[in-house]
Amino acid sequence: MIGTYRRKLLVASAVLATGSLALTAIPAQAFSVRNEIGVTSTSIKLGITLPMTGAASPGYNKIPGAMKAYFDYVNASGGVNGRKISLVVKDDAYTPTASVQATNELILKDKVFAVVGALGTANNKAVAALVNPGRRGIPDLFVNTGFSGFAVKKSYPTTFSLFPSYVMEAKILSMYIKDKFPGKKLALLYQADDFGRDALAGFKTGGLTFDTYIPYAPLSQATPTVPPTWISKLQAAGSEVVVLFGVSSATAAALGAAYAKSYRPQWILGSVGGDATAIKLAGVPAPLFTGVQTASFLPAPADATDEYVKLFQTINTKYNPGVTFDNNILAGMNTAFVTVQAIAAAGKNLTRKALIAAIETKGSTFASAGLTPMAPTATSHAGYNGYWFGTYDGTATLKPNDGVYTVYTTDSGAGAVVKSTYKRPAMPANGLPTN
Amino acid sequence: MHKLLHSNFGRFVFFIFLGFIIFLAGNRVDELRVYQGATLAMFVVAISSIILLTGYSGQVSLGHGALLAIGGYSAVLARNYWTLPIWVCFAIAVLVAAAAGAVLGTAAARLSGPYLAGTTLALAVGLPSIANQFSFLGGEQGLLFDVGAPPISLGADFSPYKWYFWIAASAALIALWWLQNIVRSRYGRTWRAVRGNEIAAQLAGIHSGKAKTLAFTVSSGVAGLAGALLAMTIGTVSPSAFPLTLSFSLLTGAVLSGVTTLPGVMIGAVTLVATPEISHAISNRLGNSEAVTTNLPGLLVSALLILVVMLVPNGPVEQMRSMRVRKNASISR
Amino acid sequence: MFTFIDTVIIGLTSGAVYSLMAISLVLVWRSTRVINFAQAGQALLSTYIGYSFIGLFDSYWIALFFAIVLGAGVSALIEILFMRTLFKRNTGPIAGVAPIIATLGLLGLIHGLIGIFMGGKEAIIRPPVSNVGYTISGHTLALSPLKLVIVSAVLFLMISLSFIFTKTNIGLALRASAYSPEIARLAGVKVDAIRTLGWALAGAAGAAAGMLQTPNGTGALSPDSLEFSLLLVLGFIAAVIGGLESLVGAVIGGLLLGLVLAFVIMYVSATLPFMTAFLLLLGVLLVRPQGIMGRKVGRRA
Amino acid sequence: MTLIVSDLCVDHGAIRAVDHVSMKIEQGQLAAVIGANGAGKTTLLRALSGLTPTTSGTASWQGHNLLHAKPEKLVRFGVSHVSEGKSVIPELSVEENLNLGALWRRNASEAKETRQRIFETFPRLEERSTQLADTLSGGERQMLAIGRALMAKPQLLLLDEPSLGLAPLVIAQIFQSIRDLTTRMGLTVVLVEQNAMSALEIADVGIVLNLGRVAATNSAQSLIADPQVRAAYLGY
Repeated sequence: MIGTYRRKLLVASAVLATGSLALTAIPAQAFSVRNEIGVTSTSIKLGITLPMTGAASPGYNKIPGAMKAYFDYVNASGGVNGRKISLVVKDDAYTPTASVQATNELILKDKVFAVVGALGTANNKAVAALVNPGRRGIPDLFVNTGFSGFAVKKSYPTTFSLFPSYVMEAKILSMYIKDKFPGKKLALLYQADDFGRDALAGFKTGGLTFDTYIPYAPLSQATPTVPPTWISKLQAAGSEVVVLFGVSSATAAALGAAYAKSYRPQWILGSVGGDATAIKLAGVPAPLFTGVQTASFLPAPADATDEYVKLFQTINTKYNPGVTFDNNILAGMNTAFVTVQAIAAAGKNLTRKALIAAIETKGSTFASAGLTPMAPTATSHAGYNGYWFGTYDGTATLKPNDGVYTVYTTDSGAGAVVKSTYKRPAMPANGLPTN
Repeated sequence: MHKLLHSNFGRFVFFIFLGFIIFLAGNRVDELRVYQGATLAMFVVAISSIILLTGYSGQVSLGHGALLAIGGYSAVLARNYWTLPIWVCFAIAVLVAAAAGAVLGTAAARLSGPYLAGTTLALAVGLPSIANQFSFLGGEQGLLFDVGAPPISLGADFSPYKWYFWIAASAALIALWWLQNIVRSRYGRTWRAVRGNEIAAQLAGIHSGKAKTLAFTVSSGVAGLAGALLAMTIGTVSPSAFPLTLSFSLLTGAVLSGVTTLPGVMIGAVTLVATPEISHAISNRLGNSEAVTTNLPGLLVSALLILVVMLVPNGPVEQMRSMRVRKNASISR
Repeated sequence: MFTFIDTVIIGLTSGAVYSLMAISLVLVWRSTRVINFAQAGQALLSTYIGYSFIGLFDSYWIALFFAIVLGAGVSALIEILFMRTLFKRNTGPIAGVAPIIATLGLLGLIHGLIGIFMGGKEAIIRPPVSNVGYTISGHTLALSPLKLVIVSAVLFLMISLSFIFTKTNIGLALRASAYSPEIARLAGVKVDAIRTLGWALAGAAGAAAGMLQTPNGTGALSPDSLEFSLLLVLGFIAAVIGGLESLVGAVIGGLLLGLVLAFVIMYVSATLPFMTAFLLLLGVLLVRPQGIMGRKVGRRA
Repeated sequence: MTLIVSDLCVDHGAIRAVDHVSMKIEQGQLAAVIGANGAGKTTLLRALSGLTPTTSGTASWQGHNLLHAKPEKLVRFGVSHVSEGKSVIPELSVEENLNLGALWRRNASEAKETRQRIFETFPRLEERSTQLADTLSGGERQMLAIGRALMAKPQLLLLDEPSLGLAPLVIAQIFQSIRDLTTRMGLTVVLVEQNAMSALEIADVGIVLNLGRVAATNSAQSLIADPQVRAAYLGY
């Protein structure tokens, strides 16, 4: 009796399996997809994957809202060539597994035209390896990571970087520190993974050695034991300048622990961990920021004299109500801006191929809020290539040193660090890119 | 037919038949479903390994994700360093994970319920961080895993997803067939005896420590296979591919399937694959608030887990079966 | 020298937080023979409750009181609604693992609900007393008034709970219900109510842990506050090191874990905390499976 | 003040363990329930103290319905149950095991007095009062279990196989104590025993169970004299 029953169960399982696979009775598709997927005469569908939940999400989870706000602004003015842009957001909680699944859904289920602003080095690598937007010819625009490899067209044919690489950042920091803090005792506190190691390589190229190196495991800053030990070590070593290459929650933990031990070195934060909103959200009171320095490639979010910042602030108030304007909003809107610029440059007959070609040929002349030029070419998909340095005041507002943006540029190789002479092109009328 | 299933040959024929149906189905659906099918097959293998451990030998593991990680990394390292054929890599994943399971199982056999649960929990948290200690493990970014293109003989239009699906489904069928055989063997009976009453089993001459260690070893080997399949379906291995939540969802899948019944394994696997879609549909109706969209899948799975444990603790399959047995018994009286 | 003193202080003060979590796990274990993995979620929920009371009364201490009382209430409710049913349906092969699995489900449920209702909202708990360390001959120690409060809270809890458990009738009823519910019942103990009380005490201890640790860290509270899941794992390891049975053991286990972690991180490598904790756990289990304070007693099933 | 059981049935799944059992035990009597292994003796006793749900029938003590009350409630009605196999908690000390039985009694000095009287009956328990129950011998554990039940000041004592696993000499000693206690404290006792002879020797009445049914009920003396009972249960 039970045996019959078991057989029925097995059959039921098989039916269930078959059924679940055949939920959509669409016949098998040919692998080559037609280029106009995700585009109609009136619409363009884009997708993004990033951490909306989990330990890495604070700050970053404001990016899609900012991008949508800018797209809404463009749509309200008629869209790009009559097409309105929509953005599908997928949470990956910063795990590559989820990124792959989410990207698959974006491409196969939501059928997006392109992926824009996907976040995370490991995440983008996994997506590139498996979903392989490159082979499918799907544009993977302006990834949200500083891994230098994504700029290499041979490895990632449809992926475009936007941010300067971590190597560039470390090289520029090396120059800056040697110049401004000669003879001081230096320490480097860094996340012991590829992110931190990329930076180590950059500091080596930049010729800067630290007196003290403190690596730590990613996310371990949340254990009560870890952050105080950093500070004890730094104090014991008598470090006067501490460079921190980690995420914002690590910056928060370090600043908090230093405060508790009355330790006040010159802090210099890497651009990733220098996001004041995220750090404040992590519990560090604004006055602790006084004198902390960081590097950035976009204008300071509080700089209302900047035409882009001013426009983005207005858009944020109107289309993203209730959300404080900060680094992440600025970065998100800028990514959306560059995307619109690229779509406009691809022309009326919008195809994936045309879009990629447009960025490769016209990318270096794109308008954007960035204070350094973008550097895409037919062989390299690099984005911005430089940084300026700023200091936080007692209200956690970042201001450029000496009141002016002094931008330094370099490359991810052995190239020198030079003071940039780049003049940012004027913002297109009403912040609506055309050509 | 059911007599057929009780013989080894019969089960073999049945699984071949099942495989045939599945492969036919694989040709009929689009790429997304095929990809989900591969994930489904991975879950089937992973959940089976937990059912074997918890349902058949009474041990709880909250850290099976760590064993999946061992399998995944083994397969990837074998592939990347020695460029071995893919099936050899999978075999290596099974063997390495089983070896790790044997070591762990020896320790586990000395531990009772809560200690074992906690130790495996700590393992799931602790083990992936090893990857950050050794550069050959690829750190936080992990290592790429390329199982290679499908054979030319399958045609130019044969997509990699379908290839993954074929591999995963075959692996799942082989694993299930083998597990069905093993739980009906002497070992299976020994494990059930130990689970039922450890002292009585010992009195009956069963070395309960050995039996538990063996169960842990076999379960770990199967988990290793699941890890290799997971690495294949996401194309990489990295510490973040094996988070604590993976271990928890596998356990959830096992409970939904009914921890004591291998045939129910499909229920758990389908639930795990379908939950994100269902929750997406629900959150669409609720107006797509970001907080709801991102938290709903976890919430649904947890609620389902609690409901099952409260209402049908031995799983839906076992519940139906025992209802049937009771009904038959009352008739016979 | 100062580094050494710092390490000891860091170890003991962070260990005190692990001890708090271990105490709440031990309390549930002692009253119902269940490891409550939902404890981290409950602590997070209680801390959110405390946070909203800070908004209402503008006083950390009043909020702490409410967090503890309501945390105990939530915990008692969970026992009544979920655990009681599970114990009654104590049949079948899953009986041994069902409570553990149910607590995991509860963890996910609480976490998901907090995520939906509190996700993305800024929540910060400022320390009620200074968290700047005391200064001795120009050197600021890692010991601050806040850390002293935490350490005293742990010692107070340990001593008062130990007293309750060993010297009072309630404590006797708690222990008897855990060891043998049937005999306790036959002796006239209202086992259901006593178990609920055990859970309530644990909920209170967990709430205290959450309310004290949050300002001790960065003060930020989010549904993903990693501290809570980490606390669970480290708290559990501390409880097991101590033997799961003993409150004194839980505190010793927590302090030991804190010290070992601090010394390894300070003098060996800051990348090893989780492996260290895991190896310590494994070592204790292999050498002394019953824990430091545990005793071997013939246990019926 | 009588224990009245009528038409009681208990099912274990498809098996009927107790089948229409009726009996009446007067106050102050020691009743021995005897029968072969599996006759339903323990099930009957567990049903009386609310540990096992019943299918049909009634049971009352002093007008209280026994069947739908929780065990912890029954203690408050004066019903104490000592379950099979030395029911003590090994992790607690001897004194704690005893105190457990009187926890629900508000009057601490009265409980202390009861404890003193139990120590007089079982002096071994006083000698070992601070030791863990785990360290006691089988006989001492049985004494402790009975002592714990007495701490509740019961009027009806339900004893399940107190002789299980004990040496003959110890059995004799325990049974003598049970007889003494019954007489001295005016207890009503239901003693379930496999060791039929020893039980009947101290009992006032005897009830023989067979396959869940009452096979015979009579005064203990008559049962011992009954050749049929002798052949079936007393072994000679």
